[in-house]
Amino acid sequence: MNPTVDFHALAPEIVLTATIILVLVVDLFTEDPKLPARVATFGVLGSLVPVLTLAVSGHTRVLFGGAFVVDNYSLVLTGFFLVAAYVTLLLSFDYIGEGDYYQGEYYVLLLTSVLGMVVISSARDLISLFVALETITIPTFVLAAWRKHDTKSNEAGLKYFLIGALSSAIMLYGMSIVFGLSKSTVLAEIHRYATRSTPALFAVAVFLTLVGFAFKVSAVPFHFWAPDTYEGAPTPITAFLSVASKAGGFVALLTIVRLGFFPSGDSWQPILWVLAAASMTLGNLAALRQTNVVRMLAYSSIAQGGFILVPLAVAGDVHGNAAWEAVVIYILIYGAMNLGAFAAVIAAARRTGSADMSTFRGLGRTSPAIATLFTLFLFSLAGIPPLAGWFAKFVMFRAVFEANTTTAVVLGVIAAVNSVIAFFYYAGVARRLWFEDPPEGALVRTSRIPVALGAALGLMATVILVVGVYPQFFARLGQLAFQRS
Amino acid sequence: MHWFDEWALTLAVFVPLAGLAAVLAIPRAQEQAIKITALLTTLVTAGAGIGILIDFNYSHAGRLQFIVNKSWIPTISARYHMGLDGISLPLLLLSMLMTVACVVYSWNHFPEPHNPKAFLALILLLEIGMNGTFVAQDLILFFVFFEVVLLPMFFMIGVWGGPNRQYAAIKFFLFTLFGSALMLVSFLAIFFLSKHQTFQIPQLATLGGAGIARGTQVLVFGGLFLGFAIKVPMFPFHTWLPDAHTEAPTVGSVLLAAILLKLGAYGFIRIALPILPEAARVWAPWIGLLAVIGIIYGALCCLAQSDMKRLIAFSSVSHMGFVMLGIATLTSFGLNAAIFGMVAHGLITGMLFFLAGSVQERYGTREMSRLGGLLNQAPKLGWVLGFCAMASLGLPGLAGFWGEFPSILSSYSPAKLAQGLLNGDPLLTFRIFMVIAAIGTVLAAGYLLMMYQRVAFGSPTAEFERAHIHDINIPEWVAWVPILLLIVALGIYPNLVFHMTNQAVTNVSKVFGG
Amino acid sequence: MQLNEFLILSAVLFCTGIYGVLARRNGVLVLMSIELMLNAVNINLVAFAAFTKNVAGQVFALFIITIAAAEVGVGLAIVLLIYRNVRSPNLDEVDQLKG
Amino acid sequence: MLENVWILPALPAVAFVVILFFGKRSPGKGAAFGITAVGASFVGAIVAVVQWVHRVDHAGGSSQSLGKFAQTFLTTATSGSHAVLPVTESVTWWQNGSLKFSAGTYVDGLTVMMLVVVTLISLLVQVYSIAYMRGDRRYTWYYAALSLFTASMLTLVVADNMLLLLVGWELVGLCSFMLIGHWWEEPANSRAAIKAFLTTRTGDIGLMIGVIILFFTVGSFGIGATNLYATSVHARHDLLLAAAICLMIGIIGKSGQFPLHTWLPDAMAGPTPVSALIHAATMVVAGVYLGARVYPVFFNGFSIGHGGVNFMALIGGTTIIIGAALAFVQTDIKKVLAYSTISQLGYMVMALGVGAWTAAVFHLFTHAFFKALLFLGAGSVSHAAGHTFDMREMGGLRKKMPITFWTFIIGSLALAGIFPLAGFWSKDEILVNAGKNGYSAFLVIGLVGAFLTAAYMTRVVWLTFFGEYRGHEHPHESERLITGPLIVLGVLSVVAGFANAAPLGIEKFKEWVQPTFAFPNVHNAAFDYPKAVLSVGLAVVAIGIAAYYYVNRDEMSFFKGLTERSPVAHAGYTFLVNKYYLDDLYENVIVAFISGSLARASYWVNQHIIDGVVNGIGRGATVTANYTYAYLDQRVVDGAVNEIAHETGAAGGELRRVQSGSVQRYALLLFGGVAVLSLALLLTNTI
Amino acid sequence: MWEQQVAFGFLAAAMTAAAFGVVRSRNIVHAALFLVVVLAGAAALYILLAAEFVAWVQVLIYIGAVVVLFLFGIMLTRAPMGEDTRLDNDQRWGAVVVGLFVLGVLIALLVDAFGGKSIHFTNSLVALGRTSHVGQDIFRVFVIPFEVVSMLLLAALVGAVVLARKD
Repeated sequence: MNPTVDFHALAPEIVLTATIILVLVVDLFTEDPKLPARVATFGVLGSLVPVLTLAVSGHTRVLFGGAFVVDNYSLVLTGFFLVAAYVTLLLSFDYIGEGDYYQGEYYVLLLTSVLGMVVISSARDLISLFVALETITIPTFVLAAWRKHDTKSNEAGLKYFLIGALSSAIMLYGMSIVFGLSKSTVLAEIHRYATRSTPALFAVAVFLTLVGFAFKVSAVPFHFWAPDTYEGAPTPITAFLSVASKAGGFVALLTIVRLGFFPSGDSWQPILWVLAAASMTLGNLAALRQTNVVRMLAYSSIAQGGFILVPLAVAGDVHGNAAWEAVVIYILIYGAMNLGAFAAVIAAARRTGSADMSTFRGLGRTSPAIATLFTLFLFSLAGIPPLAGWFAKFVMFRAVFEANTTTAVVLGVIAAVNSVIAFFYYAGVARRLWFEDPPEGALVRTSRIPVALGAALGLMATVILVVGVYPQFFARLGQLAFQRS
Repeated sequence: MHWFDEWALTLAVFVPLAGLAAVLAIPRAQEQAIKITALLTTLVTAGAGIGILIDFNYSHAGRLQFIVNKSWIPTISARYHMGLDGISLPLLLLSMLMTVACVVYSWNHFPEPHNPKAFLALILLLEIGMNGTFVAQDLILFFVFFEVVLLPMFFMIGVWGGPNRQYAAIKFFLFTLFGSALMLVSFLAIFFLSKHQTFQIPQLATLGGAGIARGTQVLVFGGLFLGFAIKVPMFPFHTWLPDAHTEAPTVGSVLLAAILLKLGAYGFIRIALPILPEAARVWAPWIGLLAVIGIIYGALCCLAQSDMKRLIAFSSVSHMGFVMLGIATLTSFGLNAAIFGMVAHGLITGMLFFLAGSVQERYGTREMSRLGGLLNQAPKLGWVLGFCAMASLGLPGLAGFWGEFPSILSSYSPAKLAQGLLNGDPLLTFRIFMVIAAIGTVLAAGYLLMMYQRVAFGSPTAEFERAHIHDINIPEWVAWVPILLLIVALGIYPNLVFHMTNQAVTNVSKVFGG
Repeated sequence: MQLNEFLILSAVLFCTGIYGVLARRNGVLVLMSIELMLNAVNINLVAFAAFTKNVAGQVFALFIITIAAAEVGVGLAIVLLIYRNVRSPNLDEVDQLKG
Repeated sequence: MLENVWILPALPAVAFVVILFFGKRSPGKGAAFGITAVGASFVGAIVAVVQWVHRVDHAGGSSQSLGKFAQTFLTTATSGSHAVLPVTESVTWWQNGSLKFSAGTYVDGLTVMMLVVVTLISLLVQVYSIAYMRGDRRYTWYYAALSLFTASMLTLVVADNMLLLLVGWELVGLCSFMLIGHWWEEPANSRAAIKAFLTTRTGDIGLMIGVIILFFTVGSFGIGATNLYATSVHARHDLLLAAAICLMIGIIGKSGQFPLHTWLPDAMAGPTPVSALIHAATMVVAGVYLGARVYPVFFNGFSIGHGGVNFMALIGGTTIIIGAALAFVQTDIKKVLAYSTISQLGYMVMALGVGAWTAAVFHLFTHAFFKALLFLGAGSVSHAAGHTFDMREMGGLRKKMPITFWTFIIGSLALAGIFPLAGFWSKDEILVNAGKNGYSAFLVIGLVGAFLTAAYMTRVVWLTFFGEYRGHEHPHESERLITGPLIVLGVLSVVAGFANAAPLGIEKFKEWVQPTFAFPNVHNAAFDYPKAVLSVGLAVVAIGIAAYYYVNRDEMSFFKGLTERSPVAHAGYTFLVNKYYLDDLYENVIVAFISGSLARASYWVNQHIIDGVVNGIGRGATVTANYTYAYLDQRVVDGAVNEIAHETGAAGGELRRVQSGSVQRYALLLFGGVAVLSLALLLTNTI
Repeated sequence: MWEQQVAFGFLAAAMTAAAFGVVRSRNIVHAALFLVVVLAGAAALYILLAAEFVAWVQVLIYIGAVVVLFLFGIMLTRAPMGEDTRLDNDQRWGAVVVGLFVLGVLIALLVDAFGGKSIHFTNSLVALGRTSHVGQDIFRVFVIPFEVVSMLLLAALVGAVVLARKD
């Protein structure tokens, strides 16, 4: 082991940590409410710099006896997390600024969660994964309940917390047994162990471990918290939960499955298969019935999570990296469109004063710009070319075909059916936006879209359009992530 | 003109995109500017079309020209590969022409809720998809363009449509979405089954399904079939069409009938047949069967209509039946007929929808029972309607005939097929089809003349006696004259189209010994 | 000593915790039950550490203890918040969000 | 001219366009253009005739200019050695695979004969119409349509391949449609127009299929090629038979043969000149022309040479009687003429059927003149008698309008086949050949027909011109523009017959018209006095009886009110009056069924079954018989979005109930999931 | 060996009983005290397993901090000090079923996997648990998690304060 630490590799974490502390200090010693936000933003952008330099410098860096690795994979995802965090910040400024919220603390917690994400993308052993996961989660417990005086927000926080705590307890139990069996917490060792024939206990232990991640990605049946929390929490946080923290879960899942449990396929594949199928189907069906846009998006993101799980579930039968790439590409695209959708919802809600669908009627007339963007994101989620969503779906199906086993095909069929069902509720919203006349006395507030929010909308819209037309951008990233360097 | 060979298709497809951006950039208030921009865009695009028409090498109409083949999504080995041959050329030009006509037509009567900006933007978006589909030579590229068309039409129907528009729009979208989902799956299957995994249509065509088990081929073809048949639309997947047409705004119906329906049939000729010939042989009789059922069935439904526009919509089902019958024979005759039929149907039915729109605009209704004496009140409009009706019922000397007759002709001797329906003799099967199709032509005459009699003949009904019905106005003339002239020209000298398509079609039918 | 003795003990504790979480109304009691579960996990880890002679297990346990503390802190804060707004520590009285 | 015969149709076509766009603003309101064009065509036709005659007279000489087509076939031509080859010109029209299809002209005796007839009659009719249609509300349009008709008809005539012929065929149908419906304000007229169009088009199914079969049999649409094939030894008889039958159906539709003749009488709704031109002289004989054009197909297909009975002759014969009988019960003069046209067409078709090619064509030739004459005469009469065609409102006009009277008499006698008028020669030739080629049955039919014809024409003449005037107008002779054409046609009706007067040793018509190239060896019978005398005799007798009946019908108590007294006669009468109930069959049964029940049924199927199934898939397999469109519609409109939720039964609702809001319930479900899944794993991994 | 066995038996019995106390007691304060017993027992087990450092941490953090937190929580939520029958909700039986079910599955699996495996108490085991050794391991391998946890604690602190403070 080398006593000297490669600080370049750790630079993103370090910058973030520094930022957190700085924000805290700034918040303590200044009155200017905008300052902490600015600092946080610069911090996030700043920590993108070392990510780039690392990417340029190329070669994989292994630290602390393989417990912490910086390679293309971790860099791609770190980059994603930081951008997602940046957009979340853009969404937050005015939302937090206008309500009577604690500002500095808000950003401290948000950044801490981001720190967890940055760590999780390089974590390579159970302990780091666990710690990172908790670091992502615990601050968001608080953030979900951030609207202190709104009982819904409290409830959101409570539910999120309880289910979260439970599932991490279960996950820990699973991890402990995995440790006991494989005699190590390092994924590489577990991988080695998994190649041998394993007792039934291992399968169950793996499953219990996966539960923790299933909770984070709100896969059925560990999704119950999601709709309630999404609805109750402050919308920017909802966006953050449904994109960044969810992605965190997927990354951990990807890492642990790919580098740890992979060899013993029948311990994890069936589980993921069931989770994927259940999430897609139930998520879509439940979404059909929703009257609140945010809640609808919550269920939709459960379903989308199901789609992301599909390639993972069939990964065992795919030669090469197609499945892994599919997951990463889907995550990237999903992030863009979902953040966009929530941004649009926030913007729309500023106009209508509510996220209830009935108030969105005829938005196409009253504020066409927002309606147009919202529609774009919705149809991208539905997977209609030339919006980025189609490519995500495409790589997913591609992975299924690559695997080309009966189970895989069945899952593919389920996915296909679901992608058609999903259209119903996405189009349902579009219908309200465009085909229906605005309710009399519409236009509650005709406040302009604030700059930050506008920036977020524009950014995400550009991404889904550009990627939709030229998917190679993300496709290449996905490819890079799994290239030995 | 070297640069033109390089850029022609890119221009043809993406000039509308530029126009779209421009239109979106102009503030909503300046309608005139918006209209002019849109018109110019479509004209420039059409200009590119003319350029292609001139530059096209007719002595090699069979091979792809103006090829552009650049890297697009290497990771899934999809390429930005476009090119056009005799099959694509007429359809591409058709779509350009109709788009211009639509922009002109809607010049100063936009359906409610007005909003020209959005409306024209959607038209331009449509044009991108339509032009792109006809020149795409990569399955994924094809898929993308094929899908691009959906959204604008969805909104055109849903926003500017009639009373029942929501139902129609959603129905339209669901059907086509379902179809294209299957289509995409089949594309993937083709990709993974094909020897050297590729999405390039020409390569796949040269492979001709080599090394794919017959059974698998049949399955995959089934996927493609559904995808395309829904778009065509073939009986019994046609039910979205009448609703979509009835509810859509005039221009929407025109583009829907003139171009969108062609995408499906084009898909058969460009993709399904060449890539999976074995399966095509197996499916041919069934396609033929559905086609002739569609012919008769559509005609009968027409006879039952009281709504002029709905009648025309059903007539599309019947006419596309002839197109599909031609395709089903897998012979050069049939395919030539099919393409000519598409062009003719595009022009004629497009015109009919224009007219239906104008009639509704003037009378405020399309109920034929309430109409009558159009020839008295607006003679020119009446005569043009009569002309189009005649063209549509396949009167020789007008374009319609050259879609119908050769396709009936071709079904007298289809390509060599394994077996017909019910293990019968394929020859017999198709000759029965021929007779049925021929009967269809009479029914066509029946419903069109019925429509014409109710709308144009006689004297105006009481409620409209006093009404002042103004005759055809300038924008309408400008939009229609080229189409009308083409209908005559193609009817008198059909070689205009055949000498484009013939070689290309022969390449396709070679495989089937047709 | 048998490894299983420890493991089964922890299993018992774990399941008792589960019961508590599911059956108790009072938020604080639910939190306690969660602590039971975490302790079970720790017992597992330490036992395995002894079994496998790998100190990682103990380290893991330490981390769990720490994070559990943080969790309890946040959890209690939330329960308190609820109590302040709903005037009840009982979880089954918060169900505005549903469907 | 023979090479550039395409000019003939081109001229009127141009006239059509010109009239359409400039007619209203031009002197003569477009009539000028029309007449000039068709006049020019007529001149051209005459030139063509001269050239053709010259060509025939100097046949065999290799100096003559041959069309490309002729050269190619000269070698293969069966009777090519001493054949007078048709003159053909063609250009590429369309192509398929390696085949190139040409559009071109095919000129031989038959063609030039038709050219003359068509252009001449058209010319006369257009002149006539100046006066007759004066002040009509669509005068200009009328002339445009006439020009278009002439153009189409000429195209049909000169076509060198079946496809082009088909084009002309349909176009004349279109013109007929437009002109029948000329006064479309009257629903009756537009109905008649549509009836005509649909009926002929029904026949065209046959034509179309026939053409297709011929194409695949011969390998070309070319008329010359077709004839060559049909005359060659290795022609496939079965295919030719099929083709012949199909084409025959086309002829039945176009030439008003039984049972598709019913449209022709209704077609009289059009202006009288139109009836003269289209529904007597030219268009309706298109069928006969087709028969004559590709005669080898029929000759070989129906093996006409072998005598006996065949489809063609049978149809023709039946039509003769059917038509003639109906002519008796008509009160409308035009209707009488229409039915007589039908039966005369029957003669022609029958003639073709019995192998009397020349006779058939000759009858076509003569009939064109006197039938046109009769129609124009009728027009002139109604013009005088206040635009009525009801003979009950006429009578005693012979003094009022002498010219019309005399020309009409000539026409009638010609039609009745009285020596030495045109009708006599042609009809007689038909009968003779029928008898000689072993079709004695048809000979009899022909004679009966002759008898009836004479009789009903007498009736017409009597009711119109003799007795007292029963109308309320002040009839007067029509003006020159009307009588002029009458006189011309009158003269022609007298002389035309002598073009082929065998006993006088004149067989020019046969010599010039009957093809020698690719033509079956039909042998024309020599003139046969007994038969001639017999037929004329019959005619005279008929006239006599009829005249006698009408002159002193008061004394003839027997006939008086016969129909009232004898049920048999009454039945027969009503049967005739109702035109054998054919129309009722077509309109009230067939059409009503298709456009009524069947159409509605299939539309119902569309809305309920198919749409139902489709939406049903959307709504799960819950499509039941009692489920109605409206209900579905309602549901879907409610929001297709909710459809799926509905469809999966309570699923959506269930999910909502599961999401109860109680966090510990969630936890319970969560652990339930864990427990179940881990048990599943336990089992799968231990077993 | 037997004395360890005895000690374990005693501790196990006590802990199980106390655990049941925690989830069944009708008095919240008692429940908290039962929890203390369980935690202490766990600490004792750690000693038994020669993980002294973990044991001390357990005592300090859990008994020292967490339980105190709980007691504060009980006070602040004005929980009834005395007997209270309504501490359980209506899904107790569901809970019992699930709990027993999971227990059954786990025990079956554990027996299947570790049946007959035993822990050998050797000097190496004692060395393993030494604070120094543990510390070394933490700072060689788990530096990142360690640092991150510190940030996490900070954040949790901040968050808890924000939520809990009156305003």
